[in-house]
Amino acid sequence: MSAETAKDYTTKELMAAFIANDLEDGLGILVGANLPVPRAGVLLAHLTHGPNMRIIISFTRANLVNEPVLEPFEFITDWRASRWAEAYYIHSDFIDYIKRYGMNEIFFIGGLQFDRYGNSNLIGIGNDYKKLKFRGPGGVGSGDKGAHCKRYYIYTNSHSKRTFVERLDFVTAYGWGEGGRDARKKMGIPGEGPRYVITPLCIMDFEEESKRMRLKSTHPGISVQDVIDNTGFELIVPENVPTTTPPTETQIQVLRNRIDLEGILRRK
Amino acid sequence: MSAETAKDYTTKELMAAFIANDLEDGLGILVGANLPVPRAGVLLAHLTHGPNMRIIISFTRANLVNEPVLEPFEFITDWRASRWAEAYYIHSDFIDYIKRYGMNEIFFIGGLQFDRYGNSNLIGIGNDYKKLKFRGPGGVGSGDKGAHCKRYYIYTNSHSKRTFVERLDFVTAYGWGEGGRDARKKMGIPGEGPRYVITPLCIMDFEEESKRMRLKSTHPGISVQDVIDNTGFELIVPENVPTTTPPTETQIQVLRNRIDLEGILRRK
Amino acid sequence: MPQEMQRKKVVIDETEAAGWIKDGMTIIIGGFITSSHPMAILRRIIKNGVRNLTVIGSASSGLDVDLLIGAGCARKVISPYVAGEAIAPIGPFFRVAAERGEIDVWEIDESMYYCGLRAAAHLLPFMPWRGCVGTSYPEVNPDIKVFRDPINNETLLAVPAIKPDVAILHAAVADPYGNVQHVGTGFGDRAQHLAADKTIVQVEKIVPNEEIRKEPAKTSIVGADALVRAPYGAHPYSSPGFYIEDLEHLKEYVTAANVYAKSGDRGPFDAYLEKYIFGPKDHMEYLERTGIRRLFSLYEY
Amino acid sequence: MPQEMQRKKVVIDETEAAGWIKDGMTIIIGGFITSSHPMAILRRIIKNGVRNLTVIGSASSGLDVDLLIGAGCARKVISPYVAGEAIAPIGPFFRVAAERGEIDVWEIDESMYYCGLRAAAHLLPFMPWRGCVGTSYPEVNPDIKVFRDPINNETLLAVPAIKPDVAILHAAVADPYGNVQHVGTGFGDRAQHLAADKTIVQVEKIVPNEEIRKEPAKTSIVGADALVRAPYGAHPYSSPGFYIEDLEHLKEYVTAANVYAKSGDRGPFDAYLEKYIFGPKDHMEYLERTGIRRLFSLYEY
Repeated sequence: MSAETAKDYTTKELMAAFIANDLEDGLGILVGANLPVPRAGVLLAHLTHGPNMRIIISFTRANLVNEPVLEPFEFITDWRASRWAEAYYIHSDFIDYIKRYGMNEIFFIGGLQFDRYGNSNLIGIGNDYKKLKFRGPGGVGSGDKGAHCKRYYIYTNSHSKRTFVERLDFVTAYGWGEGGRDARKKMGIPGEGPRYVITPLCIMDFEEESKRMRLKSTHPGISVQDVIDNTGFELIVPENVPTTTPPTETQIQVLRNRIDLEGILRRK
Repeated sequence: MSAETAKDYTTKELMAAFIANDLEDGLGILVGANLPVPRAGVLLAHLTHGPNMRIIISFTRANLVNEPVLEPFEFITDWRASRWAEAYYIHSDFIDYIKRYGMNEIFFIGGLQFDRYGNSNLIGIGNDYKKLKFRGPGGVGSGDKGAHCKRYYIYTNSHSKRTFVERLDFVTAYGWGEGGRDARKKMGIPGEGPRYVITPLCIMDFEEESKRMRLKSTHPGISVQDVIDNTGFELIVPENVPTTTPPTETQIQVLRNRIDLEGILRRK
Repeated sequence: MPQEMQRKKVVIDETEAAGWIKDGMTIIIGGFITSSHPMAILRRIIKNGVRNLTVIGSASSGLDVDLLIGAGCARKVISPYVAGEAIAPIGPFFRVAAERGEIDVWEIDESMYYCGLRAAAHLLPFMPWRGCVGTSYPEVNPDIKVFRDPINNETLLAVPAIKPDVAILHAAVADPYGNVQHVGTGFGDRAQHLAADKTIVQVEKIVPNEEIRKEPAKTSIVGADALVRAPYGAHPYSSPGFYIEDLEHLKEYVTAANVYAKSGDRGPFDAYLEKYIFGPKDHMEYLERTGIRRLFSLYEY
Repeated sequence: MPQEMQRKKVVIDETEAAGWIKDGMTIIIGGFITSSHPMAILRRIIKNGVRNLTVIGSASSGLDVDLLIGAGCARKVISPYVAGEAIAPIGPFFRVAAERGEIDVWEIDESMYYCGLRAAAHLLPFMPWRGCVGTSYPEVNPDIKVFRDPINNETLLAVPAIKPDVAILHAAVADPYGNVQHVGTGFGDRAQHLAADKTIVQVEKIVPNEEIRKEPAKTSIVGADALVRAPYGAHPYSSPGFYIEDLEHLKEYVTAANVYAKSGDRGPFDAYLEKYIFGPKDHMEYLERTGIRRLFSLYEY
């Protein structure tokens, strides 16, 4: 095991490591099926420095620290993942879990669109709700999680001017609203809101006062200009933008030997 | 088994039979520990004509039709009664059971005081809530059940001018309020409200229009005047007040051989 | 024991159960995305040509709801999500029907979904909730009201009661008297049952009452109004403890639905309906068409 | 495995657990009337001389709450009922302390009790409820507001959140990491946990994690903040699956309490406190004083 920087890694592995590094022990986190990078990031944190994390998997709560290999599943409902369960998670009761569990959990929130304040939209594209140009799948749990979790990460596989837009057509999850560090407090929303935006190009955070999206680091091979060119609103760009911290050798070992044996994160 | 009138029975057995005769098949009913007469009445209905009743006992749901003998228990929490369980009844979930279960259930509601409209009081006696002359145990679930059950029965072991009073000091369960057949509807309360008042002296019901309490029948050995003398408000007394219908021979057999082997109902 | 002292058995077949569902009713469907949808009954409802349903999906609805839309049964959809994870990021029929205004969507998120069901179970007009304050939900769904709470004057959402006529669920087992037990957590099935006027549950097996009494803590639904014996009844979706999803079938569905969504050609989807829904005379014939080899290939731990 | 990769065990003893409870805090107590109260910890709280507690009992509180009142720990009581069924139709200390204004009672019924806890779990200021509309509750407890709902304009009660600092519960078993399993239904313990800032659970046994994983559906509380190993810890109340009530002890309590309630003579009750609470140095010594013969006489199916 080694804290040295890995010599060989993919951008997806780097993104997973970034996620893992930001997750402290003790959090509760849902591990779903169809976002391999957040899944890997969460499990990496759990296996390397989060022995007291509570993993929500296939509607159970589990601790996977002692499991040698964590097979992925194709669907979130796959009951085969329940073999690790310490407790059931009855989905309809989640509204009763807000205080004791929800507010200690982190989430990954996706979207069809995001704006500069980290608000997101999963309803659809178009000015008229009754005549959408593109109908999305619906907000799922993102609107509530946006308010009722410790903090969340915006995660998208698509960084373009179509996803990062000047103005959302609809807001399904409230990020920083119209901006300002007290935006959420004024609304009475308890959760800390979006912390980072994780895309295939870069990591972004939110400037402390205005809560405008700010470039934090670019992934290897991506320039600041690449990010600007693919973002539909004016991003805050600091003078020096580092490259996203690479994974350590240990992280890569754990990823490849216990979490991602199939190599999904190694596919380009 | 015989539908003939029993030759030998106690008033408590008669009261239990009255209760049983009024309970149709299919109801859900809580069987508690410290009201032997309602307990016996409910189980008698279940065993004689209620094979689809759902008995709530020791926080489980059970069907006891095929059980030869039903031992009583001293406390409602006695887990030994769970041996008949078909399902658990998580107490904190009962507020979620209102529509599907609560509104199909009947209850027995007691009190320190009752008024002519079947309102009841379990808080205490005295004009000033902060300086009660007598503090009661509290309303328990009666206030909610009064609103959220199919119908209920007022049951008391004490029929006196101290319990049946002109005016309640406090209302814990709303019966017919200030009277009138639409009293509950006006308040938006869904349950049918109190149907009968069952005391050691008599059975009372509620006159259809005014919903004032009305003498329905007296128990053997009790005169109409006995009831009037022990009631603190003006009761509606019809011209002819029959004696409460006696139990059948079959009912007495079932009571004594399956429900009340200890003879609690036979004690004077 | 006299006849009248027998407990009433509530087992009926899927044809009779589907017959409960009439044009214009509001149904709520159990399961979650790719698991535990009551497909045997839903297929029969489609076969019956029921129209103008208000379809309340599960908290995350799967392609079960999409199928009802595609088959023309749904006029209004209440769901926080209609899709199939990686198989179908958006339900193909849901998408085009919503875009064209062929269905109304009563837009909510998962928390409001359960708040609405709770309100119905509580016989209350609404339940308050804070999640989604500041979002577009009250604009796109004007039934959701922004209000100030009567205690602290905080800004909250009032989520109206969601009141299904019939809940249609799929579970593992039940005794003939309506005591239902799931394998697994049952997702939101309990909440759906508690909000509905009537509940129909199709199960993999009917078991004796004694089996239920062995583990009463597992009983998830008491007093189902009707039970349907439907082994493999959730197919092509999974049934925890019994079988996993039939990926091949799901892909066949999505492919056919996508042809229509992209080109307007209903041919492949009509063929799908004919093969799996209109053709088979009942659930058993559906399973015969699927084939025993395929069915048991799904029979994994 | 490196030390920092070990899961944290949360097992402490009853002395340390009781030390969490400070003057003026709000505690909520698990169980139901004569079952499953966390007596080992409550006795230690009394021994510590804690004062001015707001004591939230179970939905039907037993003489556990009455004891805390009698011992002078409670300033305010939140409960729909404080009594002991046939043993004590009204809690003797509850009655006299309320009559004399020595305690404030925050009057609610069982439904409002759970509504208040739900509101706390939901981080909401209130929950609406219809039961008890038309009763005196909003008069005797002005924190409960009568209001018109924002959807249908119906008259409802707004029940304010009930927010315990610490939930103190008794259950059957737990693993060292805070996964708790009850025998029996657990009454309102789950709801109490979900509303509280912290949860302490005393259990009959600590079991290996593997035992919990054998039946994960039985896990009733995840993540107890502290566990106390307290065999016979609910005595003199019952613990489902372990022992029934100690009627003799309960009668001893009620007799002593009634002497005070009727005559003002605290002698017998002070002797009770000395014998069972101030005298024994810990829970094991309490059990020794009770005697093994008595303890195992309660050990019935």
